[in-house]
Amino acid sequence: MSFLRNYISTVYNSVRSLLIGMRRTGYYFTHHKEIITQNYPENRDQLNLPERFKGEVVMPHNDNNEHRCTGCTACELACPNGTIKIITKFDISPEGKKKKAIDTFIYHLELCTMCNLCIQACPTDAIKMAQTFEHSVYDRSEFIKTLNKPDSKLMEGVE
Amino acid sequence: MLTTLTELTIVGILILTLFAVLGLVLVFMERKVSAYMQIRLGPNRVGYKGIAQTLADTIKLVVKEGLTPNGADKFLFNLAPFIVMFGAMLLMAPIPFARNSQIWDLNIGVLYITAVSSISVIGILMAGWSSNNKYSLLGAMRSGAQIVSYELSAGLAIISIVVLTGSLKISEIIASQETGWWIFRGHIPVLISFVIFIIAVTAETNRAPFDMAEAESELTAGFHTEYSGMRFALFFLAEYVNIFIVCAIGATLFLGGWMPFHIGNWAGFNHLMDFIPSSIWFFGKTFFLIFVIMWFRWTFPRLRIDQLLNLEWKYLLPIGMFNLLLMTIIAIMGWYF
Amino acid sequence: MFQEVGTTEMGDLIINVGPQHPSTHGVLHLVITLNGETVKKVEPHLGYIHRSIEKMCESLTYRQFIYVTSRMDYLSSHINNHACALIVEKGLQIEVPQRAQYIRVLLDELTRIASHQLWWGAMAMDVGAITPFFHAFREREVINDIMEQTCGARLTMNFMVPGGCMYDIHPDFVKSVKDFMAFFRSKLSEYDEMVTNNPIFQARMKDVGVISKENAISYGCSGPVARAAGVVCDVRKLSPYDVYSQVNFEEALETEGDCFARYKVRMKEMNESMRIIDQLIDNIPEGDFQAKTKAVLKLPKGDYYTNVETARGDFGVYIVSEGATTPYRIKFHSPGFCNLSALDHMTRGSKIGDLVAIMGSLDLVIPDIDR
Amino acid sequence: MIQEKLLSICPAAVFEENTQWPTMNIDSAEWRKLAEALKNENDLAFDYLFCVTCVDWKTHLTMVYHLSSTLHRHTIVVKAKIADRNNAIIDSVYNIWATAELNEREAYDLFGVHFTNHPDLRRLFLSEDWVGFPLRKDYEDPINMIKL
Repeated sequence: MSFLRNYISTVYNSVRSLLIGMRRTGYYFTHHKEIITQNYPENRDQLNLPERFKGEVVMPHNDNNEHRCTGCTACELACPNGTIKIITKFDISPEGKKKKAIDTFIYHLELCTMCNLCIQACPTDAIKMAQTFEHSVYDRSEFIKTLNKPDSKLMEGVE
Repeated sequence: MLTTLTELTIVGILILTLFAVLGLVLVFMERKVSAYMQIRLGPNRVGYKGIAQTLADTIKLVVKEGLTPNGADKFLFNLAPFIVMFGAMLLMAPIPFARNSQIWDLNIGVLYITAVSSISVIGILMAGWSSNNKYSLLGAMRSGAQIVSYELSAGLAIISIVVLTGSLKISEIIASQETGWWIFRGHIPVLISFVIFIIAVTAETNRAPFDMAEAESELTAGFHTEYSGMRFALFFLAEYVNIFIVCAIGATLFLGGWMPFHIGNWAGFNHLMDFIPSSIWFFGKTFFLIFVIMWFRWTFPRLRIDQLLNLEWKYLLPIGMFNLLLMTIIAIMGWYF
Repeated sequence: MFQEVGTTEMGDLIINVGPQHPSTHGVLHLVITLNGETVKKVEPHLGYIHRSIEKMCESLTYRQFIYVTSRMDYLSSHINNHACALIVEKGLQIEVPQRAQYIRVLLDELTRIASHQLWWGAMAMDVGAITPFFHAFREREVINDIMEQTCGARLTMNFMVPGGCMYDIHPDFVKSVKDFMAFFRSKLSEYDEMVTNNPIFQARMKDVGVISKENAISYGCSGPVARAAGVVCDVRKLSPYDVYSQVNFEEALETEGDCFARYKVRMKEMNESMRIIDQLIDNIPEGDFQAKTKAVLKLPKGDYYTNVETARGDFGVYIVSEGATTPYRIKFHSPGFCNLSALDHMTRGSKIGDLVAIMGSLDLVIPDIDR
Repeated sequence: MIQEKLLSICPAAVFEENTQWPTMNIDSAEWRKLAEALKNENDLAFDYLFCVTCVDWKTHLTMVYHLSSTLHRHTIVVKAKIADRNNAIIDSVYNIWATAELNEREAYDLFGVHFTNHPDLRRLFLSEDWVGFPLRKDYEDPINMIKL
């Protein structure tokens, strides 16, 4: 007799908890406001990434086309995988002194792991992380970027 | 002679069209149902609200290359999807889609259905064996064991209705539900056999939680692992058409088929119900059952093969047999409404 | 019940599961010997995602090598980073500010919850229920947003540096964590409704993949896999690091050692993690988030070992230093590697469906195994 | 106390000073004997092998075993020196700690240490036909990404 009771209670309990599970999916089937899918790219304008998001390394320039990079190569040394390559040149200052400055700041986006170590290493806050994330391009060579704009200069007062 | 042939051709073409449309609708329905249950949006890009998505998928499948593996038995490999498809098509014959709209009202309709529905397993076994792939083989063997055992329960559940109506003819079974559907008139035993029927046909059509034959997390795609392109599409279509057919049978036997919702001798109410066309009643019931089966799929985990067979032999079959006994007593004593 | 190891008889099937297979969660390749549906032997073939991180680290400085460890067990990248930061701090005897310790532990526990959520979804998917996967991702998404807000990345944060954290927490951090906790608590009952109490799920999990306590120790299992067999092995309890010694929490233990016990352990761990977060979130002390460190870090000559409790188990870092700026030899002891070595033992004589369930319950992350 | 006990088993062992855990240096020939004692002696009972490391010292190899006991909660580090680098041989301990089986295969794969009596000593990560042992200090990668 106890066998029969066990048998029936097993069947009853199983069916009951299965129905509870079905109630949950049924709830979501009828409650469409719970849907969490985002319609990308339609919602591209509403996307706001947090300011700390690590998208790619950029070098901000001000209105006078000046940047803050002194070419000290601290970022190049800090980078674990050779993403940054700085080519320096020597400018002759008006007083006739030779001064080190960057010629090109090469950044390999395809090698970058967004570890943020270069930004931490930079003594003059010349580079920062941008919030871009749509990086795909058709040709790999487009990943190799020069961060300083043409004819840009070092900002006054940055050592 | 010629007119008969023309008629048959036209009917055949119509059935094929119905097949294609059904497949498209059901695939779209499944994708939307699953999406909403999974708090997603589902297809919403092609056409209005994504309606043309399945059409686009079909076009993709048709233009895709159909590969045949080198080690495969070419003849059986190519034949298998068609066998599965034939099985599904043959089942279409005795199903009444609306009042007086039945392709072939043969007098052993129920027997015909139970007999023909087991043909598709031959196709699945063929596909699994001829693919020369171990995953396919395992899937096919599982499918064989599963369909053979669940056929019993489905048969017992169907017989309980036959016992009540005393006829194997589909049109008579529907006519007997003039005063109310069996599920309401036959007390708890009919309810139990309805539940058993739904579980058994879910297993028979290889749907989750009984999708052992294709269990994607175990056997990648089971018996149709090696199929691609149009032949894969045939398997896919046959799966959905099979679901439609078993749900149509369930609706016909238990929910009165095209018969509107009637209550005993409330003539006024019954007339009101008759205003709704019989085809809407039929498709409404069928799609409701299809929805329930999809609901199962998107809620439950999959059983293991031995648990699957345990469920059949230890639970469904004994309950079904006992239920049939009860049903016979009820039928003899006339204790139904 | 099952034949001896390695005997392949007529009629046995040898099947390659992976490297491209839906249930191996990555590029794990298993060669399984089957007798019908019964698994006779499982042999893992590794290396499809081996990047030789140990060799790479030999040429990276003590600041640089931390980011690489995020790529190992990417689901508990914070905790891996934490271990690396700890070992450098231990070698250089850096005193980490209290605030940094609190932030680290908070982020660790959030990572653990996120990892277990993903595991929960993947576990359900392995046994065939696809819907829970999406529900799990809904909750995990909130944690990812918190991580993005504070650390700037969703998966490979690289937030820990020797001596503390890279940044201070975001001003909204406390509020968003509290919001998440309330949200997650309201959803936890769904986890039980959808999966835990489901009779099919229980039938699939109970008495499957049983490992005894002795074997779990012998196979070097750690984390939820060992705790489900009754082995006391929570590093947070045995050798507490940072502020773990100051918080109250229980080590989740079960004794059955089967898949369902592992499931229960992880579910309990999520609750315990929430308890830890509750205790810490309101009491983050003011102060520095980073200790002053030298620009160039050099570990004194000698060897160092530190282990932490990741979401998968005991993650150890062993450094042999020659006093240079880079480690002479670095070894990462990953929990997944040892847990995988027990897979063959667990699956003997079970069905193919069980193999998938067992792999799911081990919560393997393949880059963690391959390193 | 453990030190004395261990010295009685393995008199040639040298203990290191100022380490996190007791660290003993032994010769690779003594490893098997010591391992059995470590596992089976009741007051040692080191049943949990949690890290197997091989270190290449350019002149010789060292196998480092981190062991702890789930019973007594003590930890020991055993460093077994393999003097012959070109023909590195040490006894396998897979039947003492089951986890060693896979860990030793890893050490074989990356360092070329041959474990005698190992049931299944094959490459683990690399392909069967790989030449050389990549984590050794003198290994030269034919395709060197850094120099490219």
